[in-house]
Amino acid sequence: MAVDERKLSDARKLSDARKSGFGLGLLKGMAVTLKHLFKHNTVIQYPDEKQDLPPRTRGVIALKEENCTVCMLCARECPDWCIYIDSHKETLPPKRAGGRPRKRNVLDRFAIDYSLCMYCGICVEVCPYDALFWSREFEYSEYDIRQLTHEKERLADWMTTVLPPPELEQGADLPGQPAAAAASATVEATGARPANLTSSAVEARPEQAATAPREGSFTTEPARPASSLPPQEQKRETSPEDAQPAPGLDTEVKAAQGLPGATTQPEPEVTLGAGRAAESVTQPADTAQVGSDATSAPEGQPPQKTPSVAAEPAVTAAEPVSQAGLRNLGGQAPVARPSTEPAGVAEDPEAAYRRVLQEQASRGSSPQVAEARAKVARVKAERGMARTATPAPATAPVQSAPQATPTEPEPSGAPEAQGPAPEPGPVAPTADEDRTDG
Amino acid sequence: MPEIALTAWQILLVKVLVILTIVPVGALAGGYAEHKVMAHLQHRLGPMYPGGFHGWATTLADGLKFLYKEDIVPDAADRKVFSLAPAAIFVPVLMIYLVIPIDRNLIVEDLDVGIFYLLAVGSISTIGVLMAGWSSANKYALIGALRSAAQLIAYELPIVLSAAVVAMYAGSLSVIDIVEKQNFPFAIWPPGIGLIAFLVFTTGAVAEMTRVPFDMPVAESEIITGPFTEYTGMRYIFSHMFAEMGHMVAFAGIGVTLFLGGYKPIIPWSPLEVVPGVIWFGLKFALMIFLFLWIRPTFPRVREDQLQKFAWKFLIPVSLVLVLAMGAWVLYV
Amino acid sequence: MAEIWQEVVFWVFAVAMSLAALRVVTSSNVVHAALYLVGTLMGAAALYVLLFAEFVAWVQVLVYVGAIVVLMLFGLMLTRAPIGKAHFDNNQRLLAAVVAGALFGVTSYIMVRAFDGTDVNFARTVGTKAGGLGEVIFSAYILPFEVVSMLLLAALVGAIVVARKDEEVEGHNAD
Amino acid sequence: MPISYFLVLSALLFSIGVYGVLARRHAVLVLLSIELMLNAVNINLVAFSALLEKAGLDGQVFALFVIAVAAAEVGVGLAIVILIYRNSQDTDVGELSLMKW
Repeated sequence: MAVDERKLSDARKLSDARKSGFGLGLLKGMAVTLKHLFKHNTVIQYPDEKQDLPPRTRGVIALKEENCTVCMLCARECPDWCIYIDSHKETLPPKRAGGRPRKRNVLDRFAIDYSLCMYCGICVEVCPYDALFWSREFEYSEYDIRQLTHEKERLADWMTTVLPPPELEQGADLPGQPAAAAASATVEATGARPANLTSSAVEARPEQAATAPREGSFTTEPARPASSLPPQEQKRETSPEDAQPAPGLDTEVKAAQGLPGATTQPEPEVTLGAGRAAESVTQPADTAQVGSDATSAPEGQPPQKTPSVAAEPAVTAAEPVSQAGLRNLGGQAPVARPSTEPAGVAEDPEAAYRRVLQEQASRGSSPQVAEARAKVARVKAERGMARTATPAPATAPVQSAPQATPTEPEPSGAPEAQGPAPEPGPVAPTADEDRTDG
Repeated sequence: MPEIALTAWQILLVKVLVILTIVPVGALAGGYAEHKVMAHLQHRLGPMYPGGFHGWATTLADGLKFLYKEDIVPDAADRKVFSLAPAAIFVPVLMIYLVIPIDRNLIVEDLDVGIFYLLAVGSISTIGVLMAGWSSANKYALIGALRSAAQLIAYELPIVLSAAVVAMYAGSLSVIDIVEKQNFPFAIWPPGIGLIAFLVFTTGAVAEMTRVPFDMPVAESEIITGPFTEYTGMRYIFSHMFAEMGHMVAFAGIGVTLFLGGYKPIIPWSPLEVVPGVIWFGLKFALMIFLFLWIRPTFPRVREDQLQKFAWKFLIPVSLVLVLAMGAWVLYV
Repeated sequence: MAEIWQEVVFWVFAVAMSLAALRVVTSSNVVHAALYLVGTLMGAAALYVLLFAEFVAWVQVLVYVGAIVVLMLFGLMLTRAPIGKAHFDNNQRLLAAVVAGALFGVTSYIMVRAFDGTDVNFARTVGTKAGGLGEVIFSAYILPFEVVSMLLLAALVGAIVVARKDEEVEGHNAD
Repeated sequence: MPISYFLVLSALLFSIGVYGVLARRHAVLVLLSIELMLNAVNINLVAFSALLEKAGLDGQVFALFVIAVAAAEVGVGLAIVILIYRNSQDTDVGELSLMKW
C-alpha cells in the first residue's frame, strides 16, 4: 500500500533526524513554518468573496411541505429534539358516493430550532416521504437566538435551493421499477419476521412513489408544480389503501391495474409475469419523467403516477414468490426461472454469479455494474443456502402476506393510521411545551 | 533652533514619559505583529478589517473592547492582592526598558550593573503572577501561578548564566560596555560559546514570557488562562497581554543588546557607520521579535514535567558549561 | 540640597519598611505577610541604592524578592494559604513584644551612643562599582566566598533530599 | 545624614523580626521573621560600608554573603516545612513536639 510505505518512510526520516543531531528536528519545524510564510495564502475573505461550495453542500434543512404527512418520524428521531410539529386532523368528503369520509393530517407548524440542530441529517434520512432535504443555503444567522427557530415558511423557501436528485448511474434500478421494490421486500422478509414483511413493503413503496412527484417540484420556479396536485391526492397515492386504486386513473394505470388480480395466486410464474408487465408499463412513465425533468413541466404529473401505482401490484405480487426465485433476480425482473419449490431452495452461488453476469452482459450493462450485480446475487445465494435449514418462517408469511399487505399499514409511513399526535408520548408534549415557552 | 535647557530632573521625567508611552504602543504593535506574522506562518491572513488597511487597528480595537469590559473581582477573592497583582506584574516590565540602549546615547540610564538590573527587575513579575493566582480564589489560577513561578525560577537561571557568559566576555556589567565590546560576528563569537549562549537565552526568554511552547502556566486547554483566569478588562490587559508583549519587547531588546551587537552595524564596514544606530537596533530588534513570533506557531506545547526537566537537566548544565568555557576563553585566548 | 533630598527618601522608605515589617509579624494572612515582606525588602534595596551599594541592591532584588520570597509564597501555597483571616499567633505575644521592645531599646541606645555624631558621606556622586566589589570578593574574601558557595550547594542538595518523597528515596531513581 | 538613622531602623526591623519569631506559630511566618532579621543585619552592614568608604567594601561583601546564606536557609527551611506538612498536615511549630519527650 502506498500509504503505508509513506508512513514507513516518514518514520525512517524521523529516526534519521534523531540520529543526525540534536535540535535538527526543531530547525526542520521552523523551516516548515517559514516556508509557509512565503506561500500565497488560500484564505477566502468570506463576506467579501464567497467560496464556490459544492452543489450538494449540506447547509440547512429544507422542508417540502406538500410531502409531509405529519408522521413525526423526524421529530422523534431528532437527537436534539429541535423539530417542532403541530397538526390537526381534517375530515374529507368521501371520494365516491357512499364511501366513508376520509381523515387526513394537516400540517400547522413545522419548525426547526437551528440553535439546537446539530446538522446530523437524521431527519432527512428518516423521512419516508421525502419531505426534508439538504439545502446548500447556510447564511441564515440571526441576531437573537430565539429567531433561529425557523418556521415552515422559511424552511419551504429553502426548497428552491435544493437541487434535483442526481442522475442515476447507468444500469441502475429506475425509480418505480417494481422488481426493485419486490426484491427489497423479499430481502427484508428473509429476516423471518412476518409482520415486517408488510411494513417493509410499505416502506419500500413510498420511496418509489414519492420520487415521481418530487421530480416536478425540484425546479426552482416559484410556483411549485407539485402544488397542482392536491396534497391529499399525493398522500393517497402513497397510502397503502391504494392497493386497489380508485377509478378515474388514466388508461395506463388501468392496464397495470388489471394485473393485481393475479397477485393473490401464490403461483411464481404468474407473479413474475406480473412484475414484468408492471415493468413494461413503467418504462414509458420513466421516460416521461425524464422528459418532464428536462423541461421542468408540471404536465409530467399524470404519467408520473403510473410507476407508483404500478409498483404496488408488484409488491403484492412479489411476496408469494419463492424467495430463492426473486433473490437471484438482482432486482431486475429478468427471465422467469422456473422454481419448483415455493421457498427455501437456493441455487449454487457460483452458478448464480455466472448466470447474473451473463444476463447483465446480454443486457448491455457496464462490466462493473454487471460484476457488482453478479456478486450480489452470489452473496444472496449463499445466504439463501444458509437459511434453507429453516424454511418455516419463510413460508409462513408468504401465505399471509397478500391479505396483510394492503389493509394493515402497521408500523409507520401510513398517514391514516396515525393520529395528529401519533405517539402520545414524547414528541407532541415537547412540541407543545416548547411552544408555550417560546 | 533655540537651545532647550533641561535640568536632570526634567530629562529623567521626559525619559520616563517616553517609556510610558513606548511600552503600551509597543505592546499594541507587538500584538498586531503577532497576529499577522503568526497568521502568515500558518498560511492565513490574520485580521484584515479593523482600521481598513490589513487590519492595522486590530489590537487597538481589542484594547478598546477591554477598556469597556466590566471590571469584575470575584466574590471570594482577596480584593487587595487581586487589584495589586497587575501592577506588580506590569511595573517591572516597564522598568526593564530603562537600561536598553537603543543607540549609544539613547538610553535612559546606563547603570553600572545594567545586566544585573535587567535580570533582577525581570524576576519581580513572578511575585505578581503568584499574587494574581493566589488571590483569584480559583484553583486553575492557583495551579497556573504555581506552574508559572516554578517555570520562571527554573528559566531565570539559564538566562542569568547566559548573560553572565556575555558579561564575562565583555568584562563589564554595563550594557553599553557590552555592546561596545562585541564585534562583527556578534553572537557567533567566541566560536560556539556565543551562539549556544544565544540559543539558551532565547529558549529561556520564551519560557520567561510563558509563550508557546513553554506556556504551561496559561495553557488554556488545561487551566484556562492560568493565573489570569479571573481577570477582566484592563486588569487582564495589563497582567497578561501587555505583560507578555512588554516582556517580549524587553527580551528582544536584551537579546539584541547582549548577543546581536545592539546599535552597531551588522557588518563592520565604514559606509554603514553613517546609518544611525537606532536603525540597526530596530532591524535586529525586528529580527528578534520575528524569531519569538516564529517559534510560537511552529512548536507544540511541552508538558509540565518536560518543561522542568528541560530547564534543570539540560539548559542549566549547558549554561554552566558555557560559563566555564567562557572563563577558559577569557583566560587563555 | 542633595542631603535633604536623601533624608526625605530615607524617611519615606524607613517608615514604609517599618510599617510593612510590623504587618509581616502581625498579619493574620500568611500570603499578606509574605507580600509585606516584599515591601520591606524592596525598601531595603532602595536604601542600599541610597547608600551607594547598587550591586547589593540588585542582588537583594534578584535573590530576595525574585527567589526567596517566591520560594516562600510557593511553600505557603503548597501547604495551606487560605484567603481570609486565620490565627497564626501563639499565646506568647505579650512576652514576645516585651522581649522585642527591650531588644530594640537596648540595641538602639547602644548604637546611637556608640555612633553619635558620625555621618554618612552623601557628598560623593558615584556608587560602588561592581568591579571593585568583585575584586574585594575574589581577593580578600575568596575563602568565605567558596565556603558560601559550598554552603549553597549543600543546602540545595539537602533541601532536595529532605523534601523528596520517601518512596523516591528508597526506590530506584524515579525518572 | 547621621548613621544612627540607619542603625535605629535596622534595630527596629531586627526587633520586629524577633517578635515575629517568638510570637508566630506558622512555620513559614517564622521563616519570614528570620528574613526580616537578616535584612536588618544587611542594612547595618551596608550602612557601615558607606560610612567607612575609605576602608573598602567589606560591609557590602558581607551583605552579599548574608543574602546567600539567607537563600540557603530558606531553601532548607522550606523543605523541612513542606516535609512536616506532608507528614502531619500542619505547619504549627508549637505542635511539633513529636521528639520532645
